[in-house]
Amino acid sequence: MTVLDHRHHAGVPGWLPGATAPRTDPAPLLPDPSPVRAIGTPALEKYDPALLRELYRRLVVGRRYNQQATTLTKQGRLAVYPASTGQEACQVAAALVLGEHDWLFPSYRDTLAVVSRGVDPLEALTLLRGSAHTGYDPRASRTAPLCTPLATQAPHAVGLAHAARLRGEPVVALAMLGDGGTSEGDFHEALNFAAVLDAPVVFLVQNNGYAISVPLRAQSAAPSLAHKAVGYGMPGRLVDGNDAPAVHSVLTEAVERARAGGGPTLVEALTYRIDAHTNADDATRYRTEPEVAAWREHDPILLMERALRGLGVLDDRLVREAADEAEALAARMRAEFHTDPELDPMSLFAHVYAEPTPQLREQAAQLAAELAAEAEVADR
Amino acid sequence: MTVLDHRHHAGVPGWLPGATAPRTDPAPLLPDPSPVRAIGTPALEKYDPALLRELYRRLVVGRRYNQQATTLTKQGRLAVYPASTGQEACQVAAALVLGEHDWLFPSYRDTLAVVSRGVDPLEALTLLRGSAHTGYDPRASRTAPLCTPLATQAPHAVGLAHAARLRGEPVVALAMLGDGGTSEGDFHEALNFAAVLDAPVVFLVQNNGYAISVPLRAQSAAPSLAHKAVGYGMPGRLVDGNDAPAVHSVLTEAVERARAGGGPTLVEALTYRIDAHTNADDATRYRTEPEVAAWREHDPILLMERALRGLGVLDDRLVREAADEAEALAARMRAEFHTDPELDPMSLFAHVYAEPTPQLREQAAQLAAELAAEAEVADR
Amino acid sequence: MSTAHPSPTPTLGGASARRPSDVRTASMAQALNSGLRDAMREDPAVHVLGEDVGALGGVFRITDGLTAEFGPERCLDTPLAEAGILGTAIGMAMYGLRPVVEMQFDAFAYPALEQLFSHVAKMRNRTAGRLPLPITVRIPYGGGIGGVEHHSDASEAYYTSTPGLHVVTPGTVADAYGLLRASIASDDPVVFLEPKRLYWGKAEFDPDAPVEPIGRAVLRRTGTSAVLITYGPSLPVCLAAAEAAQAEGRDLAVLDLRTLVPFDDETVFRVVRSLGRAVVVHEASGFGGTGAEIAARVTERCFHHLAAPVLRVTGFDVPYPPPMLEHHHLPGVDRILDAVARLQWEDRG
Amino acid sequence: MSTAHPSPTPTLGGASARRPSDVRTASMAQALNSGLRDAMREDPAVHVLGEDVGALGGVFRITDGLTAEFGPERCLDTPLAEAGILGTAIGMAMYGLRPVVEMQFDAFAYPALEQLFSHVAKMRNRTAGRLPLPITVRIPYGGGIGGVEHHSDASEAYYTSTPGLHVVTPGTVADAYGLLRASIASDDPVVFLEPKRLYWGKAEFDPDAPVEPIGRAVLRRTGTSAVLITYGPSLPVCLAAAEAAQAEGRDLAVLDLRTLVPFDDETVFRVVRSLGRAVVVHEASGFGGTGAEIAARVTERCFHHLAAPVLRVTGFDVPYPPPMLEHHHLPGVDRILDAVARLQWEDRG
Ligand SMILES: Cc1ncc(C[n+]2csc(CCOP(=O)(O)OP(=O)(O)O)c2C)c(N)n1
Ligand SMILES: Cc1ncc(C[n+]2csc(CCOP(=O)(O)OP(=O)(O)O)c2C)c(N)n1
Ligand SMILES: [Mg+2]
Ligand SMILES: [Mg+2]
Repeated sequence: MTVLDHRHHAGVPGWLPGATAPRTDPAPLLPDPSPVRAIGTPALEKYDPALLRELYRRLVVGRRYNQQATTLTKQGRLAVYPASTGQEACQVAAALVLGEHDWLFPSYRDTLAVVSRGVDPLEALTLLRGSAHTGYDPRASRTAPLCTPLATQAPHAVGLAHAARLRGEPVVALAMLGDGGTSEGDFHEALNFAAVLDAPVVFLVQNNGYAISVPLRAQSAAPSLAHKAVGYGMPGRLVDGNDAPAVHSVLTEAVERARAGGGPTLVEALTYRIDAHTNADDATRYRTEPEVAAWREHDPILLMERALRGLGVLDDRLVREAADEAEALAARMRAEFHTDPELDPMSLFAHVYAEPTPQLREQAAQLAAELAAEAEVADR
Repeated sequence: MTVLDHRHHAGVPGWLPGATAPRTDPAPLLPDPSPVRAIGTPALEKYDPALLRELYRRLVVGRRYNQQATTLTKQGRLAVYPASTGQEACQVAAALVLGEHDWLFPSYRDTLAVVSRGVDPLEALTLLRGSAHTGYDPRASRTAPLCTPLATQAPHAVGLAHAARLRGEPVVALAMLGDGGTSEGDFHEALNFAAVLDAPVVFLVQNNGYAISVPLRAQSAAPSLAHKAVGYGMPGRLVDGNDAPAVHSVLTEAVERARAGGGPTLVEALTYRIDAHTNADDATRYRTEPEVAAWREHDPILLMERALRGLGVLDDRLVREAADEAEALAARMRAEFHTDPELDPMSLFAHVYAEPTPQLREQAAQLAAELAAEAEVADR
Repeated sequence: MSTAHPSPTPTLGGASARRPSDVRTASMAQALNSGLRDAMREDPAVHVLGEDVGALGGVFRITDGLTAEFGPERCLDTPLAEAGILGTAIGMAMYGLRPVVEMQFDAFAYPALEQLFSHVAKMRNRTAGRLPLPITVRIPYGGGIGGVEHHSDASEAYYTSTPGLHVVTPGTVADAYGLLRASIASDDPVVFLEPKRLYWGKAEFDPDAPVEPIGRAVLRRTGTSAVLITYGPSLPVCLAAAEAAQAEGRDLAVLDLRTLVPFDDETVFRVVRSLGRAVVVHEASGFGGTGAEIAARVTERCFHHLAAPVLRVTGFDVPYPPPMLEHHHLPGVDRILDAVARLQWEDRG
Repeated sequence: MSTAHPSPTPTLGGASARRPSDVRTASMAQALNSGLRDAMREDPAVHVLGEDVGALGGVFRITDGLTAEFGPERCLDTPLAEAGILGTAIGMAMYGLRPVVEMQFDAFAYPALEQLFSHVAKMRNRTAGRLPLPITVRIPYGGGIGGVEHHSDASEAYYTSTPGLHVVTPGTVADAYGLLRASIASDDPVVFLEPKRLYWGKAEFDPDAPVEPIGRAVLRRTGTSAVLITYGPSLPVCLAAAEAAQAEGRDLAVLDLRTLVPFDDETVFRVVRSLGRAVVVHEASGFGGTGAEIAARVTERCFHHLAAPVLRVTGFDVPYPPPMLEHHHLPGVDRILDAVARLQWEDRG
């Protein structure tokens, strides 16, 4: 009788077309136990205090990084900056859960995750500075270029994870997306491919409530974005995205499952973008001050500091050390971004193809001649 | 506290970021009662016998239509025919549940649904004959053109239903798709738009187990395709697609919910494509004879005849009448497709734009001159 | 970033520009906003949909105030999915509405290309005229605004090479309004390409002044030695180049195509034949760009009037560079004048 | 449907064709299948993925037997989602594999255009060469096979106007094999356009015979009066036209471009300059088609060698017609000869 069954998973009640006694009542079909869960704060006392302190330190440094980059934008040192202020728990947890050989697939908003992974801030920010599309070496850092077309990085993460698995290498790929990005077709296709291929990939949706100005209720009618996992046959997890240990633990679980051959997971982290979409955005057009204020109360650093002090694993010295490190980073950023970069106009032609085409060689010669003529004029 | 909540639906357990006592245990999130149900055969004795007979009659005529179109293809009278043999219950139920002002959005495989809706077979088949892209008037018949790019008709159905709702007209749109089509990004985007807009649209996925050669297990890892409804916040229904009254009742429920303002539904009908993908396909490359044989046993007409005779609402006379009507249709098709259509080459230019561009006028003149020259040669 | 517009000069062949009665100053962005508003006021079938077009008024504020005036149903913030947006608009048009879709940036229209190529461009033809799709797809396009990757593509070639679409692109404030109104009123689908870098340039603007219809090119500057053929974002650059050439003693005409499809063969050929020398200017990459079509058809039809080959000045055949390098990519006055200098003047004696 | 191929003639400028040692007869479909198999045998990094490429061997049987020989992991039946397929291939290439993607038909590649334009074409450039994407995207394209709507688009203009992609299209059985091998071996992404209507035409075929590399045009027929410049599906039509012209006393050369990007300026300009007359032939719509680029650049660089404008013979500017009308749309021998007759022979005296 199984030849009549186009379904292939456990979890669906024993109902088949052509079953001798067809059910006459609607039968609920959702699997039990539910693959979609909300994850609360883990039992922190079981956590390695060093790890908790590391999370805290990264949060503090991350916040300062966001603030400094925002300031640099106001000073015209960056072309644009989509800050992750308020979302630092997701950013640093994403960086922290990945091993050296794992890959991160960040979006334009995730430079902090990239920096927290170890990429130099100057290199991580060339896209947003306007000096180069990608300043870091993706292979060396195992960090894909910051991705701007929404959700298009998700299938890349799947393909990379799939390739690694085919090669027998225990690599996990983590793709970062926003709530808005879940509406794109590429999100759907990536999750489906991941589930069908059993690819070791984790999708982290930072649900910050808005896609630029569009609130989640105009984006999705689902009970949660984590529920989208059901349609692909993968586990879904909903977590407080401002609770750093919670995000860390749910991502760790997902990364470990992926690495162990358990396939992909969709994680929704509820968080909030404290700043506007970018410096170019006017958030007062679409959200209220009380809403922002409520989320400021639920700040990831505040929560973390309170929790760790409560546990007794954080003291004033550690707080000061983190603050100092943050200031050092900010000072370095100010210094490094102070001068304009030296850019080679001829780099326009350097990497379009492995070898420039005859046409590009001609065009490069044209630009070189123009530059020489300009230099001559300038010299006179 | 609700400002901290980016979720907006009932059904999720009372868990919020920043809730004073965060849950430490994974909490199952799936709503209960489940929005995804399997629908069995309805209690036929409560059904209007006339409706049951009508379904039966259409099934019989529909099967003959499929057979005749397949034969015409073998004779070179159609360019290609993707038969719905074995899927007639879905085809005729889809046609029957729609009111005069409702719209049908069929795929290339759904010519039977189009014909069952009342479109002339000759007009419904021009695409597959190769004589015209669309032979019927979509507005007059409220039937969109047969759609070939997979799942692309789904957002059209949403837009039309949305427009009708904005105009206050009680129109429902029904989009027909295959199991393979559910993997496309457009499927995802359409379902999401439908749910967010609360559009009166029904998505009927005929899961016939294969997308050309690719079996469902390589297409989806979900427990069922109906489960995909969860991720959009709409009801999902799984039904035996060869059980005509069951398909009819689940579609009726969905159409009525949509018309009443209850929004979209995703229906998965489990069925089987008895013939190859099209006449050009060799199904022996990817499926076995026992599998086909098992589904032949579960034939929608067999099931229906057995059930209605059991109920006592079908007798030999009605069976013969249906068979006669089917033969009459087949005879008409043979006659009408016997001769080649007269086509006007100049029609190439007639409807590219409301008014031909200067360029098209020139090109039309060129073709006209070529045709005149050819005619002259032929005359000599 | 040049955003100044010269006041319109009389067209060569069309109606001469009427002196506006109720002149005010507006940016192209404001003119587009007025165009949408006026179209929505006049015709309840006009609906706007896209990402952030509601409360925010669009990232460029082109839809500013429309939701306030017409409600969220007439100006709809959609989920973030471009194929879904255009596909939904197709269904709305099938039901008799006249949707205006906003794509947020050039490169973010690409997810909708299948819907555009396989349905929007073909539906009228597919149904022998029974299902026309009066959809306007507004796409801010091109560079010169310091945008990071994916925000500066000059993507017109994808549209101009697709039969069934009209492709319109204004280069002046007045045309922004007039061509947008005409596009929305058109019963055919129009890809309406808005040159981002001209959004903020102001000019005198009278919404009641008539503009040349879709399908007509307009001579923005008369000249006697050669013609610069251009459109949209490159129009001000060409006018500046003509100004500079004047100083060097060369009198260049500037022809603004306004509409890439249908193409105004008549005006273009007349101007080229009368001058014998032409340079096509656009910022999109040259290879396979729309300029290739222009150069090819002009040469095909005006061959014996040409004193020199039709030259093209375009962006290089490279992915759009980062903002700090974009000025090397974009055709500027010097590059245009270099091309003009290569028009074999010596041959004329 | 013409599928016969003349045996190769020596190229004008490249290596002369080696006499094959182990000659057999194969269709283009078989040659492509051999090309994939040999590439997979030689390099374990080569992976094939697409719709129905597994047990079915692809709807055109180009991947026939690959899953049997290499297993489903090397030749993967994917879910039905073209953006997902190409996006997954990108990730695989980032990890060091060499994916070969099959799109089932021309129009069904459109859902993947965003991935193609915004990532495949740009990734190497974006990362200053650190993340090259050696992906081959095979797309059966063009008409003439009686296919219903969406199965016959000549879609090359979308690809040729996108910097960062190579665009290759074979017109002979030998090139199908050789160019496919070269495309898979290339460290750059290649859009490999397979002329469907040539799939079943057979010719002598020796996989070991060298073929001209990517980027070189080949003169398939020498001639003294004018050259037909063409590629892929239109090659046999042009050869037939040259044959017919011979009977009328005109000796036409036929130049097969083989590679649209990079374009072989050197060979094309040399041939055009030596003959002075050229007709570009392709079945895609003319307006904005790749032929516009060819005509424009040839004219720009060979202007004073031209006795007549470069003419184009192309499909009309209409959506692809239904099969029963397609022969009116596709350039045929007569239409090509008409264009040749318009090459202003009287001027030469
Ligand atoms: C395909 C595509 N469409 C549109 C955009 C323009 N855009 C950039 S960010 C953004 C909103 C994204 O929202 P979300 O996914 O929630 O991420 P967030 O910015 O909130 O982190 C939009 C519409 C884009 N980058 N890509
Ligand atoms: C976008 C797109 N990609 C590929 C195809 C080619 N194609 C036509 S039918 C088909 C299989 C569809 O399977 P399914 O959705 O299950 O429908 P069925 O044919 O089984 O009714 C494919 C791949 C297409 N029509 N459109
Ligand atoms: Mg967001
Ligand atoms: Mg199927």
